[in-house]
Amino acid sequence: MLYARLILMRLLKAVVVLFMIVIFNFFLIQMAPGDPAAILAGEAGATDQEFLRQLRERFGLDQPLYVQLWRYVSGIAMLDFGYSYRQQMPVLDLILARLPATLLLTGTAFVLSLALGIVAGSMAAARVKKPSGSLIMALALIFYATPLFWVALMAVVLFSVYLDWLPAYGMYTVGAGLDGFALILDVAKHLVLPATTLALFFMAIYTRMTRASMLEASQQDYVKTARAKGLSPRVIQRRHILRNALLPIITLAGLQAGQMVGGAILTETVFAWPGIGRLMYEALMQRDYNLLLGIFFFSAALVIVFNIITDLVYRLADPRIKEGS
Amino acid sequence: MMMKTPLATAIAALALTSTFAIAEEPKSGGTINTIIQPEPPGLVLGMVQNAPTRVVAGNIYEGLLRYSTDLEPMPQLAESWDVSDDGLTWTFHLREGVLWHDGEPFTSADVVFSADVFHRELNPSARAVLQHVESIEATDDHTVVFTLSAPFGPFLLSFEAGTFTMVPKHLYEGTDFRDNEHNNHPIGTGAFKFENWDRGTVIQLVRNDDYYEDDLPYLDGINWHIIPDGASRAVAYENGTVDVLPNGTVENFDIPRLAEMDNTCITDEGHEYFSPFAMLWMNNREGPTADKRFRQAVMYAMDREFARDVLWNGLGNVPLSAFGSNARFQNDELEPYDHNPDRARELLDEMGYDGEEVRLLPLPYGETWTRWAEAVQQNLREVGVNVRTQSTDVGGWNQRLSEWDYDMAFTFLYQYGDPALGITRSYLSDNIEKGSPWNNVEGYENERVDELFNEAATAFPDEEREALYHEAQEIIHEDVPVGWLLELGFPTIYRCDVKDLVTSGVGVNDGFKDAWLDR
Amino acid sequence: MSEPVLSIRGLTIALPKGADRPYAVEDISYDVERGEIMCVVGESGSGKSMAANALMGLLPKGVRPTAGEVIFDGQDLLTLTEKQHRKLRGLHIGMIFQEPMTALNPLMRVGAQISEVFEAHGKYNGKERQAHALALLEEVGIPQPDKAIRAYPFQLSGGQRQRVMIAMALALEPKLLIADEPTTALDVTTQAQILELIRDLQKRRGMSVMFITHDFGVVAEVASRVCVMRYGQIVELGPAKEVLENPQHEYTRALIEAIPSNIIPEARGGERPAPLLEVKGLNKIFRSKGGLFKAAREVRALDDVSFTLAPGETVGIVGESGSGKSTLGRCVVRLERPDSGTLSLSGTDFTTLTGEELRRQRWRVQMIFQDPYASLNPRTRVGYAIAQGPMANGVSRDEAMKQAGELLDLVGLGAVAVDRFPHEFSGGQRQRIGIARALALNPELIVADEAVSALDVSIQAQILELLEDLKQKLSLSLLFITHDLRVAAQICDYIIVMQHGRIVEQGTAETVFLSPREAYTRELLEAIPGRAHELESA
Amino acid sequence: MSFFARFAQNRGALIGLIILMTIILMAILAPFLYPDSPWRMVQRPFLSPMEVDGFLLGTDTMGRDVAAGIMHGAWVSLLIGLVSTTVALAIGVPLGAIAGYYGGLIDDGLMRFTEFFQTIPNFALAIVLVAIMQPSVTSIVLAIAIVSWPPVARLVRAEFMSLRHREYVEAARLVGQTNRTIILRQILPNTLSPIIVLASLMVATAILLESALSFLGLGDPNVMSWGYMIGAARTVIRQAWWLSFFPGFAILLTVLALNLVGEGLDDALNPKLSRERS
Repeated sequence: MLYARLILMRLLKAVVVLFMIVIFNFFLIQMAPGDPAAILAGEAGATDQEFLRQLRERFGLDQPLYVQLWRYVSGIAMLDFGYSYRQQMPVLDLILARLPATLLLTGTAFVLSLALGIVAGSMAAARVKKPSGSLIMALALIFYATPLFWVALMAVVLFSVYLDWLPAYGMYTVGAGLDGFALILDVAKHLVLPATTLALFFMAIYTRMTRASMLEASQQDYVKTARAKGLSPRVIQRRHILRNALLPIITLAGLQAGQMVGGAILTETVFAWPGIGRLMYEALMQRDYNLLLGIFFFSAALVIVFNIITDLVYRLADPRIKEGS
Repeated sequence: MMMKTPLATAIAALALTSTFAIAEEPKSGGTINTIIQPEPPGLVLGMVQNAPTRVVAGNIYEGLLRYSTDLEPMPQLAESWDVSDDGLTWTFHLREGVLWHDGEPFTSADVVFSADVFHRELNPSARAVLQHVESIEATDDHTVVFTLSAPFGPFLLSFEAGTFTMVPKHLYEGTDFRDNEHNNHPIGTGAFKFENWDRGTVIQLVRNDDYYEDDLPYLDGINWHIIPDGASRAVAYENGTVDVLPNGTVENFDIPRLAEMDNTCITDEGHEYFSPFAMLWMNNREGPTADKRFRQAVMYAMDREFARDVLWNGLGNVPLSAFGSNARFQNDELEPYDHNPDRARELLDEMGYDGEEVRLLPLPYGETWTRWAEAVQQNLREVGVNVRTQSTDVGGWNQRLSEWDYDMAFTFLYQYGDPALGITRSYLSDNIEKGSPWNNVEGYENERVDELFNEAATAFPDEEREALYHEAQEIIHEDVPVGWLLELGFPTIYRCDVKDLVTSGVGVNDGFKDAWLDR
Repeated sequence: MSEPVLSIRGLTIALPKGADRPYAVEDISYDVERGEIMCVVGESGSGKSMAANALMGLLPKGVRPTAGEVIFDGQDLLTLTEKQHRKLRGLHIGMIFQEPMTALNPLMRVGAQISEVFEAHGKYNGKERQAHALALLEEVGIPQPDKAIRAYPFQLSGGQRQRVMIAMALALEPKLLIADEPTTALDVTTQAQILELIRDLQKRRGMSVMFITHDFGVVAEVASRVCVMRYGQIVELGPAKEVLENPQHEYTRALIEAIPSNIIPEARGGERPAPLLEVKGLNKIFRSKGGLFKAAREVRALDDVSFTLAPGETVGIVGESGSGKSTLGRCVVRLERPDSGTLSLSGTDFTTLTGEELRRQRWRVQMIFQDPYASLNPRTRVGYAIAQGPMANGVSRDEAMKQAGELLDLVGLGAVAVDRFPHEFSGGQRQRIGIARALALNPELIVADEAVSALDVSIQAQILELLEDLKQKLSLSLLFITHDLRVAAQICDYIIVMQHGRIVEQGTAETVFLSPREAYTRELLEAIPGRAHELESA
Repeated sequence: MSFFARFAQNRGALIGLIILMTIILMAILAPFLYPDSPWRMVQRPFLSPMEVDGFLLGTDTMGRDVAAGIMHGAWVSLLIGLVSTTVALAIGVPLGAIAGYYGGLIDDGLMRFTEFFQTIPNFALAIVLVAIMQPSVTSIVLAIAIVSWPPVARLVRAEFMSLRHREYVEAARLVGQTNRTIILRQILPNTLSPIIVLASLMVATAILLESALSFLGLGDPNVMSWGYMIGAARTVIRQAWWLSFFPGFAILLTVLALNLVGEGLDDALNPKLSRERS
């Protein structure tokens, strides 16, 4: 019951935040030079005033700004995100078609980075001041300091071009007509490079965080208690140190998960992954206002959902919060 | 640094061999994988005319005519045509037995609807031609007569599929064209039918089994892969995923490497109809660029051959003046603007250039153009021009040019075979109008030039036109309203076992209908 | 005499380089006999816990024994490997710590934490472990043990947590229990209960206890024998009674004397003059914000509190944690705003002042804080820290700095201290600086909030002496808040006992101590550790 | 122990400091060692490193000297990193200080505002801002600052919240100091250590962000930055590895060095506070 109420309240708050985001982005995008009509006209290779006037009227760009805003906001209230004139499709359809790909990519990268980061971080914490521990941290630091796109490029060159182990781009083999398990395997193969690339940076963050948090936790009194009980170091490490050290990592992971959507822009571009990160960049470049606003809306919604999940997980992990004391 | 790159030489050699190649017996079957970049906004030609749409939809839709690489008209939906002696009445005889992809017959009613209703409403480039047309009539099911108000020299060059697409009247008449449900599933008469568009991933076309030409097309289908990153596109060709790289799909710097791969052929044919011409808009209205001497200095300062050799792999041609080498009626007796920094400095001194900042707007179409802007920026700085490059995206570029808020800006324009279609639009003072980046953006006004160009457009026959155009070119050459950078050579890279890929002056836009795989 | 359970011989433990002395303990030897409670007493930094940590194998990193032996069960514990040590811990030696709040894993249920002990030593199966845990909780006297076993630590009070700790330490019936300051963090009544429990269990099980403490009162309560330590060395060792009654070493004597005596101060003065501070019907309720997922909670911190304080008088507010005594102090200095009631200072209503007006009146009431480490800005020179007050009230910088020097002199640090930073001073010295700061504005009233609680007993005595001295010199009016009845007894003229935000009893120090009217006051007084002993010796 | 001695105890931090000093030195010396514009086309394109004397790191797609670009780029990258961090601090510190010191409704309001910025993915917002303002050093700096101030505000707020009830702050209030004085003189100086540590990491992040923006073609076309060099070399990565390798390596080294220095500062300034960083 507590959860139901919590989720309900959080969703209400989310609606307010999303509303603010819609309005903020609406005005932000209005400030961009060049409107969609001009771009479409430009792309057409030939244009005249009549053509522009037609387009503007059609997109409602001839209306005063407040009318445009009102139309947009009232549309969203009914889950109508408008129409992408550039792509000639309703925005909602476009986004929903791309969203699963992004969720798959970021979700995989998230799980991967979190799992590997925690494992590597715990290993480094257990080997503090030993060469192997320093090596893990040095690697984490290097992953952290390396530009994401650079790793992506290098990975393509190495694994796709020279080694030819993995496909370099796309989400599935076009025209192969695979289904069932074969398709899953195919998608999985395509997923390896982008997900790993995206995961590396975040893995570095989690590794460092886990180590710091575990070192911190290992200083706590209850660890001394556990040792005084005669528990083995492994049990102490896992049951007492790690469990407590995970709490701040949950919070951090919730924040970072949202940032992954941003990181996905680069990854999706390099690996031709058909997700909303790439769609966003294209929409921005083409001044596809409705689409861009829609993507902002969805990515903000994703961040909020991630945050709510984080909160719930935190609540599950930390009994103190549940009781509200 | 005068060097013809090895690549350019190789292409020349290839062109030679292909001319003498023994005609082989085409084989049927197989699907071609290629790339489309960027992803087109839509596939209904006539509604959208940008390059990627033309490339894909050119295989779905057809026009009345095609054009050879020499820009001679070839039959397509029109089997033959004739013109009255006064050049005013044009009669097209349509092919019989042509079916739309949904099984309805194609008739003269479709032509009248397309030209008179559909394109008049939606298509600015068709509108430019249609203003010379007084009436369009279907005299029977397979004959259409266009009556012009005055002779229009380039009229016969206007019927290419991209500009003058035939759309099905029975699906569009009486509807809101832009909201028509068939826009997502285009119906044409072409050799390939629309199958599937998985946005962000692939566009698939399949063979039109009911195509009117026997045995054609040879291919079972075409997959256009959508890969947003240039490096990934190159990889796609290298690892065999795709067989054809249309121009612009890989960065120029990748081309020499790809061209050296086994079983790889390369051609720069297939763009004769468009003859893309890169130019540097210079704002004739204000600032240093308003001074003729400054503009001449820019011409002398730029090392255009370096740009061609380094950035464009030696492909293309440094133009003499406003008319490209493919253009009709070129005046080739003009004095060329060579790379001559000293002369540029002299001219700047002469006009008393005081180091006022000049903004340079690159064309946001990829790396090559960015590098080119950097090269021009450096060329100009070295003769003492204070250049500041403004980075922008397509939206910003469009707006700046449409609002005339620029000093110098890169662009490229299609020439469409005839000066009256593609060239004079940039110099006629009638064409000075805010809101478009494709008209007389530089703001050049010269009454004599206007007169000569207008007369030349409607003069008949060609000898008369030539004299008028030559005189106009002399004036423009001296005034340098814009910088003439390069006639671009766009290479198409493909596996050598893809045969007969480029068979017309619009290249891969309609080429797949004849193409076949020798596998 | 049977063989001792534990025998420490010539133990020396080295500190890492850069520490303030080379050895944590140097050449110490003592035994813990079968069935006795051996108290190791010392102030902070005496090294009293070192031996215990060494024999448990729980020494901090970089600290290691360099000489001596620790014999337990016939083997030298210092030579054991980590693995062998592990077998010993929990099974043969149990240990409890000072901070019951942090010594339990916050994320594990109490039952599971107890069961872990069995698990660690491979005893019983899952079900049996739970049953045993339950039995243990019953034995240590936790109310509703069947519920407590499923509780998380945060759901228990401090005393209950310490009981859980004890249950854990005793789970496998070790021969030796090490209790490292187990009651220091507890309220006095809770402390008495825990001490009682330890004594009780020790007797019932016949085990030996090594009890580490800083408090001679506690020693008097529980010890069979005492080992007094200073600077890593043993200064005195002997039966508790002997040491307490007849301390041989000067240091031991000083320590015992430094415990604020429980002997009641003679009644001072007669009639109380017109009040300087008058508090009437003060109420304060703290509301935790009812968030999205928790109900709002209310804590009644002050419930209709009224009292007066006369000029030159020292009024003590005494109570356990949660009694509202600190809130009262904070209301008086107006760091908190009372919800209702009035608070007037020589006639001025202090309750409703806000903003700039309040800021300008603030000089009239100053405060001495509890924590000598937190009450001085680490980045501000001491002189400037004192001068800030006068400067904020319009005194020129030069004048204020000169005054600061004089004040430092007055509190016994010397005027040269003005240019030094707080970290260059010890805890007691910092508390002197805090006093100088409070005096700088020449306030009408000083509130001392647990001003000596964080200090070692010997330092405590010095500060109390200083306050007493200043009181005389400057005829200070003092509101003295403390949890320690012994301290209150020493300095206060008038005492107010608080519980749950209410005043339980108030009266002159003499009456409150000698003839308390309320049961709670009596309970408090009886819980004072060592009281029995002191009364005896008195 | 002196500050530097504590810092130098961390060997990584010392190495980081040396690298960082080298890079700063490069930035300072660039105009003297390579007086020509790094944009100047001086040799044949695509010279590999050391193929021709005087071109240690080779030439790029248009025959520009890569070494000159790296040297001049150091200045740009550091400048963008430092200025954007300064701007982010100028936004985040006051907001966090006010929210943390006053609490209550002010805090609620400011934190909602901060959360709002954190709800939009950083990089996405940065791209949109740069695209809207049109790429230039100013717009890039502003965009980076706008997306990176929220963590500063949160950190400062957390510090203020923990410090505002410290006894010395209450003492300052009791002696009648004004809120302004308390914020500026009592609390702020004590929050500086974690802020400095965070700032050193932010400079690193800003350099990474700038390079990512440049990679997408959103860099300032008038200055030679490392991000620009990688972005420009990306299309030729296959035939000229050194073009993206050297600037990429320079970024890696700088970011690495800044992180190491940050860790060293953390150790030296607040041995106990590191946990409060998130």
